Amino acid sequence: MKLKLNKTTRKNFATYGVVILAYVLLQVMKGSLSSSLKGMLVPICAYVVMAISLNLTVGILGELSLGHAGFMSVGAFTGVTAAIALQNVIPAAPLRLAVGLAVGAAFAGIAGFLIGIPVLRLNGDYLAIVTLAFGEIIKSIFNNLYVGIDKNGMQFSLLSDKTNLAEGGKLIIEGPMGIGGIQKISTFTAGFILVMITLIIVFNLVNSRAGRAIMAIRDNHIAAESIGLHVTHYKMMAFVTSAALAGAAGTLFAMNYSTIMANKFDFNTSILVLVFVVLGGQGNMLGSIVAAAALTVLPEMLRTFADYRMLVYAIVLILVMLTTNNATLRSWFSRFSLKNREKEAA
Amino acid sequence: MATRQKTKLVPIPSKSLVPERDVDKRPILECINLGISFGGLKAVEGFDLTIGRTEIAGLIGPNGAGKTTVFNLLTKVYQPTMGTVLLDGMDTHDMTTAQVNRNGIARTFQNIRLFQNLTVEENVKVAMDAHMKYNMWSGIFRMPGYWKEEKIAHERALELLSIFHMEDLANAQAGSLPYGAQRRLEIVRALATNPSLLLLDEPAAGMNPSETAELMENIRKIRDTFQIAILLIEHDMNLVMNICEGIAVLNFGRIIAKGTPDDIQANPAVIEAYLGKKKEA
Amino acid sequence: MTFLNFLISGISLGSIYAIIALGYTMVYGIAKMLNFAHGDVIMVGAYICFYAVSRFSLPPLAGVVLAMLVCTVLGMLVERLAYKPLRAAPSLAVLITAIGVSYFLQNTALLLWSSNPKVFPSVVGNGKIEMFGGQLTISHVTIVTIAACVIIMLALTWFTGNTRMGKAMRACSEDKGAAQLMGINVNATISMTFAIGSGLAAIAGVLLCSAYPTLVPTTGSMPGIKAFTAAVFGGIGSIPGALLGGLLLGVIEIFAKAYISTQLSDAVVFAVLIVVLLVKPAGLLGKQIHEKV
Amino acid sequence: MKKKFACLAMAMIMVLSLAACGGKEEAPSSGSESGAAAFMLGGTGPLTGGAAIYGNAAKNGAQIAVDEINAMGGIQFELKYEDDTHDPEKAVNAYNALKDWGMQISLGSVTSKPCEATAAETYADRIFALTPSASSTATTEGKDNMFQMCFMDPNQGSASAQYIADKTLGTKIAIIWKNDDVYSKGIHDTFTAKAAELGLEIVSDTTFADGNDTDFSVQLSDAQKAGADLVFLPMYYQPASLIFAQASNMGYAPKWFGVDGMDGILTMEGFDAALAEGVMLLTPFNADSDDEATKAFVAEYQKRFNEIPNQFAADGYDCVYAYKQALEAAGATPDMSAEELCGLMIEQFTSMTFNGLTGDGMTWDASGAVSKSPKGMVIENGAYVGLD
Repeated sequence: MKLKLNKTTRKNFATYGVVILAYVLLQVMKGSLSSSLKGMLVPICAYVVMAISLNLTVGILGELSLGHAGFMSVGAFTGVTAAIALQNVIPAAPLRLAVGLAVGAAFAGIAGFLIGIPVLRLNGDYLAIVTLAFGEIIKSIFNNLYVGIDKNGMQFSLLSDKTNLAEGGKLIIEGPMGIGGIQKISTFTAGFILVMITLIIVFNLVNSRAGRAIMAIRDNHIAAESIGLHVTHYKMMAFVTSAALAGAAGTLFAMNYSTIMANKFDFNTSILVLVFVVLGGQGNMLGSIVAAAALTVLPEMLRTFADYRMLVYAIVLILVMLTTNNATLRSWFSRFSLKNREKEAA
Repeated sequence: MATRQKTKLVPIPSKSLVPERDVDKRPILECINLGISFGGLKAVEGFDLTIGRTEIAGLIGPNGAGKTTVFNLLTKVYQPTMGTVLLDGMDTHDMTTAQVNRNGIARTFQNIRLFQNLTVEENVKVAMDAHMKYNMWSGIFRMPGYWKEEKIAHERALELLSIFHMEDLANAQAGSLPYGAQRRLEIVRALATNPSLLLLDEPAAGMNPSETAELMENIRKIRDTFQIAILLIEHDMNLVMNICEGIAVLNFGRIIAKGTPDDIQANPAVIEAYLGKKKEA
Repeated sequence: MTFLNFLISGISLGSIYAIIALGYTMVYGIAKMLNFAHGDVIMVGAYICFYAVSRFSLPPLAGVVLAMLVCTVLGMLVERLAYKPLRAAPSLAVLITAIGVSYFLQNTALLLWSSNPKVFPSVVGNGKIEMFGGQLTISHVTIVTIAACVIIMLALTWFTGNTRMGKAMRACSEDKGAAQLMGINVNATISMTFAIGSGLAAIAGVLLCSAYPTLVPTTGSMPGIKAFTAAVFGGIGSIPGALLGGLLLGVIEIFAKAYISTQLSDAVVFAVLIVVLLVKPAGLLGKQIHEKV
Repeated sequence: MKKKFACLAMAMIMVLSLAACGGKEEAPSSGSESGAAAFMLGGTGPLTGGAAIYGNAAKNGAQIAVDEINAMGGIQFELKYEDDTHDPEKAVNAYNALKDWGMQISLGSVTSKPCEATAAETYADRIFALTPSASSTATTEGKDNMFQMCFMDPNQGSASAQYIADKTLGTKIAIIWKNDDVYSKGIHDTFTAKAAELGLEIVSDTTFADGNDTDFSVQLSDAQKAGADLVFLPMYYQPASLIFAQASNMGYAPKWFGVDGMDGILTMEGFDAALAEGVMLLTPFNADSDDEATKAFVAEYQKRFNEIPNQFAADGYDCVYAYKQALEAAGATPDMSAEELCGLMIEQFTSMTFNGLTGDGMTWDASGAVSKSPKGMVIENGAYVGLD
């Protein structure tokens, strides 16, 4: 018992440690970092949170989601809207960012709940395609949504700008133009804190009765029902948590650019995050973090290849998948971990 | 127990065979004319069975007779197309599998269904979910409720595992256990839900004679310790005849005989179903 | 009359989705993987046909055959190099590899053929049939597309039902292990499936670009996703399902544009998909597989 | 086991990336060595992905200009284009990579949304930027050091409406536009506003979007049913070519009116020019022009890239020449910092007049918008002919 608890806890603390270490190192090295790397710190944090949150759905809950970017989108648009609307109410940027993140997470969580009702009744590839469909629907809605603010409060309209803002009003979401003129208030420190909060939420959720139940449902839903677990309830809990965290990631991401648009959060972004999760290992949060960071940096580092950049990226992706799943290499490595295990046992 | 309940009175003593010590109590389970048909094929029909509060009952029959289907009907994996199941007097018609469990039926599976990637201890603790109260937020923020209940669950899990002397395996991954241990773990997991009726689907399958003997002892021990009823499906006649107080024999979806082990052993219909016409058991 | 015109546009678009979806469905049925690179094989097929016809002045039919050959080889090559080593790996690993292959094909096409759009020469001519005094027009492309779609569907149904290879495919899709024990060469069967799927992709590419004649390296990706949707819509793994799903998706898309909103048509299509899957969780013609307890 | 292995593999990637990063960090030093004599000119644009055609055209056009100028002696440029895949996020990454490279003056980004994102960066970093083709208002709004070589979208929209009204080209107008595209949306909005002002009747207003840009039968029959005699197409030429083909199939032949994005339609490989017969468009650039400079540029472009240049290429080319003129006039030297150059350039651009391939007598106002008159063109017998 002691051994096991220690092992999970040790692994979790190792993950916290790696994140803190990376943060401290990057802070120390800040002066000597290239602008390119500095510019990527916040998006890396956002993608790390995305990867961890998707890993909750894919790795822990065991359901394939192809529409995770949709929740990022909901978080981005609502969080930024909140931040812009509160620009005069809350002058302190960090506080405004925190409120934005909370709003983004809340709305994405609500979206996750609403989408979860139909989605979680399905399973396997059918569930995956429905998440894809919802991702596309969310994109389509934000592409046609107009939100403005004036002295009478928020005004909404769909399809075309019928907000009729009063004098001094301001259109925040302009349909396909997305949101422009965003104040860049996301910082690396904020990103780091969000990553830590995400880790704490996910680890503690997984290591509680809810996490056990969710994993039990993943492993065998019939047996899970037979021992009295409310399958839908727990699936929903994982799905909504995952969506809310993705929403916060979306807000963080959006607040790092002066402009965002709905098309950014499309199927390709969902897939990108899925790649992080699969590459890092399902259920392995540290893996997700490393994969998200590495694969966000990789295309930038490949700029030296100029025209061949994305081609090289594709080849690297295929090769990594082939080598990590190669039986010979795997067994070679498992020898090492077996030895480790024996040591641990002894 | 917050589920919709239709409490029905059941005659006491029940019309079916119930062990002597239970005759003056309401039976834990009563099936009346239970049946299901899959697209016209009647897999089980006219199934009547009553089980006393602390009875060990057996359900036997040749392969394909519909024994596991009966378990699936009792646990609502399948919705019966006819008949009634009264669990402790409550009609289970509108209950889901999870609700049936929360109202007292726990089961094991013929083809083992453990949570393979969880540890042995987690497999047991997850079954106590219905009895835990702390919510998601207490879990995330590690509130006192979390620590208190997790501690209780941990101790209870080890206690239950000790029935089969499996405490040492608590941290092993369930999927990595040997076959016999997996079967035993399924029983412990079912017990952890605190059932009043335990359904065991071929608990001795794949066990050697000494393991079977030990299992037999343990089944009795479980009944005596927890004071629950046990219904088991088993092909090992030695085990069935030794520990069951009442036995029902199923063939082609219908009960062909009911009675004490001695009755069953002497019943010509049963012998025919099992061995063909000529030989004697 | 406009209704009929829209219906015909929808069927025409849907037939193309259906042909692509047939490829998806076959590969899914046998290899149990979502081959996200399928859409890009379509693009390669279209480019091959384009160059054959407009640069090397081959007759259109020869162009189509050449495209099919190249795509068949490409499909088998991709399967051999990228998917076969992952046969034992989790399905998500294969999915990601397929995405890698998709990026690879798109970026290779970009380097080889540049990003400038090419206008695809019609391989069926620009003729059209007019009815009811010109109120209803059906172009030859539409007729050929619909005919091709039906013929392919029938041929595939016959193939899987009556040939040795087809039966082997069905056996593999049911249970690979058992199929192997029965002496079926599973690897060869999967390879063959990819060959057929990719050959179909080439035809789909040519028809897609005949109907909508611009060709860029990303031409295949969106129709690929739509066709994947169509395959699920009809019940993935089912050949008639792919046809039905493709046609319905095309018709719904056109009708949503015509009668609801051009701006929200994609949202409507996906919403219909969701509703259908809630009512029929395994698609329109898919088999609901019950887990044995 | 597997997890550990995956982690290890990721670590390997990290190391590789960092190694690549280390190799890359040397680039600025070598850049600044030659930078002693040359201005470091950088830009981002979609060089891969669906919008690659625009980025590559602008890049190629700019490269030709840089090579020509460098061959002349005098001011020297070193040009670097980074890929942004038409994504604001990647554009900022690309911009930062250029900053590491040592960029002194910027060509912004080729497409609107990415340029909006990089403009915020150039503004904060005080690097002067002149975008060849990012035309949305938000690009330059509130930024004193962001200038455009192309028309702003609103100008195009209202100029088109004005032109149609002045020449009474049509009475019933249909618009088909791309509703997830900033460029198309910007022109559409101002066009409709201006049209209402001028009393033009818009009888049909339909849209399409990414991934839904192949079948236009619905949009076209809506226009046809409404009896539109002129269809306004604020979009790039690729979907437009599909619209022409499908309209011809339907037997629908209204007047077509396009915008500068339509330019390039005639150079599409395999395009049947007869389909575009009679298409009118407002464009600042015409590859078939008799103008000497244009002819030379087109010939060079064809020689190098085997394609006929479009408007983006011409804009890219003009940008570099505009920089040359401004830098010469300001007496700037390559050893100046980006911030010094920024001040000088703002001064020059707001005061100078520039003659280029995309217009004569171009001037810029303080907002960064260019003032040049679009030319009305009509396609006749597969060639552009000036309207008027």
